[in-house]
Amino acid sequence: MAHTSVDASAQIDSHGGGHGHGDGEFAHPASLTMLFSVFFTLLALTILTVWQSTLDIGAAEIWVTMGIATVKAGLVILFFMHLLWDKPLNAIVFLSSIIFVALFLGFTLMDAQGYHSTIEIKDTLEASLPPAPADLPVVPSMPTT
Amino acid sequence: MRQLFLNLNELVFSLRTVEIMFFLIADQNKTFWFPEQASTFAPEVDWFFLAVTYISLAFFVLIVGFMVYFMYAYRERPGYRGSPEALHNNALEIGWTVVPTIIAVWIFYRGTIGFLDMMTIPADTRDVQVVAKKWAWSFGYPNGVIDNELHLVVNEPAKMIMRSDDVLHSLFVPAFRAKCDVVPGRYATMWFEPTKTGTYDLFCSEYCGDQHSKMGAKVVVHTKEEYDAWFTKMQIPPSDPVEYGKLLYAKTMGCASCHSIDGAKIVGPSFKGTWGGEVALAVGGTVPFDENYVRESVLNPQAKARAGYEKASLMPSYQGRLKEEQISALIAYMKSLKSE
Amino acid sequence: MSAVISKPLVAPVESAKEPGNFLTHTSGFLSWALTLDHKRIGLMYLVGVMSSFLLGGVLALVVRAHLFYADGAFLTLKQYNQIFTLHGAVMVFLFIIPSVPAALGNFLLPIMLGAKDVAFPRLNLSSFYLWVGGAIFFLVAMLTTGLDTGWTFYTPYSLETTGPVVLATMGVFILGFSSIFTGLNFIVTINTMRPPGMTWFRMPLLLWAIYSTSIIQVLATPVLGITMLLLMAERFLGIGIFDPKLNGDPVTYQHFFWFYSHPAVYIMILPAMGIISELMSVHSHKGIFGYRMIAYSSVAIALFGFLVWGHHMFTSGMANVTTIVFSALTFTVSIPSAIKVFNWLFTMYKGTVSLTTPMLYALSFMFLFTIGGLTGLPLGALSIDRHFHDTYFVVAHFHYVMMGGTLVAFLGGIFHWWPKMVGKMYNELGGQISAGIVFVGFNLTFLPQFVLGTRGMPRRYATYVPEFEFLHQLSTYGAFLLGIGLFVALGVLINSLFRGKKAPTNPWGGATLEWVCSSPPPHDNFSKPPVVGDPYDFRGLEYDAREGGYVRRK
Amino acid sequence: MSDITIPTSEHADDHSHDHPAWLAHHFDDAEQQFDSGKLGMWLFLVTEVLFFSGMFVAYALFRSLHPEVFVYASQFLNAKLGAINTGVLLFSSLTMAWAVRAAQLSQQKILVSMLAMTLSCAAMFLGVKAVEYTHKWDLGLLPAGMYITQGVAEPNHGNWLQILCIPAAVFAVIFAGWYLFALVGRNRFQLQIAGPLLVASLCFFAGVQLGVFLESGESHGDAHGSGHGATHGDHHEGAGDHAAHAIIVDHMVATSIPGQAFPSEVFVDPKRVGIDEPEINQRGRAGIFFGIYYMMTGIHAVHILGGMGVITWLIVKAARHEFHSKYFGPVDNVGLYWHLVDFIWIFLFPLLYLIR
Repeated sequence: MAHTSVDASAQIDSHGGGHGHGDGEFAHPASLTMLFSVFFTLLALTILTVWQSTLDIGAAEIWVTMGIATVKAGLVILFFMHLLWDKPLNAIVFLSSIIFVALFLGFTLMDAQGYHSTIEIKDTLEASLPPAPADLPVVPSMPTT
Repeated sequence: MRQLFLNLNELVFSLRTVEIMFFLIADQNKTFWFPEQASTFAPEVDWFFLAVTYISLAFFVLIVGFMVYFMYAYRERPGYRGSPEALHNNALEIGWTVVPTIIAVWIFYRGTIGFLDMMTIPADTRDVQVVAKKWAWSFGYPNGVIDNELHLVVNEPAKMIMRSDDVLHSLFVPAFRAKCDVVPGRYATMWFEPTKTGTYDLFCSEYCGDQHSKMGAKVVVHTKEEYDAWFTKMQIPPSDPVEYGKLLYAKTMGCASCHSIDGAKIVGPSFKGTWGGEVALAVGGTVPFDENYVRESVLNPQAKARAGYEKASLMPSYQGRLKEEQISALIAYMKSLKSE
Repeated sequence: MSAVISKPLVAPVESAKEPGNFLTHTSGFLSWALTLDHKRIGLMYLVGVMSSFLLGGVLALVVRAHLFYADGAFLTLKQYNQIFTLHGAVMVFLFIIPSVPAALGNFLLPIMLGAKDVAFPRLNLSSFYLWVGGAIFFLVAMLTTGLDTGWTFYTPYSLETTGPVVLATMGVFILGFSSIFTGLNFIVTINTMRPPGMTWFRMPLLLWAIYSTSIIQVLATPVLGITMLLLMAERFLGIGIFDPKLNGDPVTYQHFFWFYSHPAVYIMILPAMGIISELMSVHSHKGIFGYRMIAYSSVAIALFGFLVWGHHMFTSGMANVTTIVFSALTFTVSIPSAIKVFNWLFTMYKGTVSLTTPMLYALSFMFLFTIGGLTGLPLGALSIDRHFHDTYFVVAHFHYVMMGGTLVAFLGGIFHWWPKMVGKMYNELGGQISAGIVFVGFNLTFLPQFVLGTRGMPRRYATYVPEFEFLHQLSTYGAFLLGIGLFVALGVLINSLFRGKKAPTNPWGGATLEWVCSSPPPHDNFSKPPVVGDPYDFRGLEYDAREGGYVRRK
Repeated sequence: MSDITIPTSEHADDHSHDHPAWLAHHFDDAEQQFDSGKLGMWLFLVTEVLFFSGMFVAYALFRSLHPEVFVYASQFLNAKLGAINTGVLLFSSLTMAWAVRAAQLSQQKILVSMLAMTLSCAAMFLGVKAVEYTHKWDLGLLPAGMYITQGVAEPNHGNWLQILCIPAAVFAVIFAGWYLFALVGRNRFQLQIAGPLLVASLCFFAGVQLGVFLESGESHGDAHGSGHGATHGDHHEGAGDHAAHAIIVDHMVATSIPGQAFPSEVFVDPKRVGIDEPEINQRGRAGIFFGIYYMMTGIHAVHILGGMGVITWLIVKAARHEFHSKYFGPVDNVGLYWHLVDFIWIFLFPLLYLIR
């Protein structure tokens, strides 16, 4: 394997982007032990979450399940995608996507909670036709003669 | 703080008289900017808009004034050299960040107060059930009275309970400064209190297809007595079937928004001169245009779509919405069109 | 296609002793069609977006001519709906979004940065072909069967109309990818391709603006992609998310759509603001006032722009709380814009203002954008918006921002960099006249529309009540005047290709790196690494009558 | 700068004579090229996350508006198949990460075999998915517009699975022929490509077998009945397992759907809904769940297919020994993409299959 020595370290350092290494070595092979331990942790977490779904833990379920999923996703991102050793910029870039998804989700859910009542007929009846629904006109119906 | 706002309000109010002096147009009821003020919302919206406009105008004059002055004072000319050092001035920069911020906060605050008034429906309102469909409005009143005009009583708050039969529509009455989208699948509610009798325009302001521009209606604001008279009249259908059919056609059921009586093709086929003849079907062949055909087409419009009107699905089924005697009245009305 | 790209080739080369420039570097159809040179791609984009603009503009004139009479002049209701849809869609997706970033940005970004090319030249070329493909898809779909949904594709109308919604949304989907790849390319280029000495705060403000724009393109456009895909699936399969007949919710569609399309407004205006920063500074021969404030406000606008999409939905039945929150956030985005305007204004202060064509466009921008921005205030105020929503007030407002802002800045930018792009000077007087006509025509077109709006004229109406006729007629006269102004501008530019004097290296006295390259620039921009200095340091730049342009003296 | 770049790229030609320089002319050095590529990839992943976000938002919105629908409909999903597929994808992520390591260390053989394993896992994932999809099509568990009311209307049985297997079979035959051809011709380069492709296309069938086995094995004793019950017209049996679920159904019957309070076709179009059964088990209710389910998993599957395409491209390049410790960017970037596909699935799996 012919390794080309790139005699441009001065150039590299002066790139504003924040290059860390001037020697041209930028490969960081991950150790197999690390890869396998992450993989088995992920498998264990998968089994855990499937087992946990058979339990009836009520409203907490969504949080527990999503918590496990987040841990798994974090492992993939940090180790398999070696973000842990990557440039901080890349981490910021990826994190920003999560923030914007949260924003999107947050606003739409906030709105959905608020307009729930305009969709559910029960609530609408209570809210907009208060006194006695029986007296009220049903629309559209025909003139009674 | 509150006091400051009030003072500002007064200031802007006095500006408003200046505005009227400047922009008075022939019609006494309308200002340069706005149509008549016919609801309780209107003074608030108009006043607030003019306030914002004059603040904006002040900024605008300032900016453009400086711009023109700089253009002149620092123009390139022989013997003149600018001094390129003036690149920064913290006080100035902070100033033009803070002042607009304060004004923006105030506009937000006032706008939200006004909005909450518009969204807070008073306890005892006169309810109108509004149905929007392509491309007509129908307004339902107590005792099953339906009309294609919105009838209201002056100085009584009215609540619209609105739904759409097909796509998005939006009920907009400029004179009331009120607007609300009608979303299919939901019940939308809005309210307003008319303050002036008269007839006003009602528009659909959410694009809804071909005849969007034609989807208007009239708002009639009555005195209490007039309203009662109108309401009593509406409860008794005409005894003459032709008259009743005409009422159903033109007003109650809104057939007129799709079917003309002068031969013009609006959305559906015209009623003119078809009675008793044969009509060609989309699938081929013809059927006689008689009682049975009309009845079937009203209840199940897709059953025998006419040639050239393959999209009969545009017409909703009137199954359950028209009674037998009403269908008969409509048929009688169609028959009468032939003899004319 | 050959007609399109052969235009820059007709520029004759003055003398053989000149070192080859990017236009003459290679020749032949394929040397353009398969070029990886960002400058050629930029020029091809320029021709493409200008053709789209011509189409969109003609449609606008058709709309205005029809609205001359209250009952409509010559179109049926359906035709009118199709034409305003086509006008909006062409202008938004084919013209404004790619105008500044893809056309001028492609040409200028690497040169202003001091790089040889963008980071991914092949991706850049594919962006261009995605744009062409998307445009063809879109236009064929709309011209053959007539789309009539409005450019917003609001459900459920877009689910039940017979128009070619699926084809058109497919076109938008493809155009979206073109936009994403351009943005991605620019971010990477700015992050990794800066030459020695080019620090973040030595970047010209146009690059800050394009960088902010690119952030929006990367973050927001994918949501448009999925929205269009879901809309297609809704039509094909009935997945039930947006279709009220299947218990779906049309307002959800609006959230999805505006999550992209509001930030897209900033995709349209931010690069224009960048151009104005350059123009105001260069033609005042004075450094930009408050460089960092402008740079930061670009990024702030890009980020705040994501928080305000709800103001397109104030009357569509959102929950009250959401509505109020969105209103508050809407006002936050007005502040950075205000800061920019003041900074541009004070850039002229104690400068040496030359009223050249680009400067006249920049000053028009200041005037028009200020109106556009200020009329946004009543629209953001909830109580007023109940009355103004979906009226001509909104139409006038966004035309002041999009057209008075972006288009005028884009024209100013074209006049500013035209000598650099094609190596020819244009007739200055002609350019100034065009700026004047555009300015007058524009105001005559859209000022009456504010009044129409406050008086309650709903938008997207093919016919209207007679009392609005007078104002509509004023607006129509203005539109035709505006059209004349734009044709004058086009004529001046085309004329320069044939009769223009050879452009000097630095005709305006700019201090950014593109003015160091010859006009037009050589194939690989810089034969030796450029010396990067302060992009707004005009000291020592003096006019040299022999050169016909500015030269830097020590 | 150009005087630095040009000699560098000429040097770079040392190990790939028949190929253009791996360092593009406008970059100064290998690291700048690598960093640019990587930042570009991360930005692309950002666009992917936001692309999927639309569907996650749709899921969250409809879950918050109609929680009962999601409770009802998710029981038709087989958690076992989902879990197996999760495992398969996780394993493929491991092999992909290993492939990146191999490229960085210039281990050509390991690189090709790891890429081959990743490709095979992807095919197996699709095999299981094919079983899952076709089973639902059989039952009429389709998006809202085509949803067939469970236990009432007769679903459309079809040989969907066989149809889906046809393309895979065609690929398998082609690759087998190619492999034999290369074997006879002793073309090591072609063998290195045809072999993995053949194995991968066969792995699709392994996935199908696995899926069929699990789908049939679950019918006895699995509380989350996958809808077998429903075909035989007694889906309430499955529902009865969960008291909460039954209550919700009753609640829905009692409150009815909006369209019925005001007799009109506004909310539910009779001609599209078919039988106007005031329950969750209908187009406008459960149908929405399946609409979201097919969009989420379908677009995810399209990403898997795209990933398989680029991994195949990597195998070809790896077989040519193009990657080494100075130039492994493509492997790394495809790896990032592949992990992102896994990342998305890690959230899809519990959201669709587990949470009730």
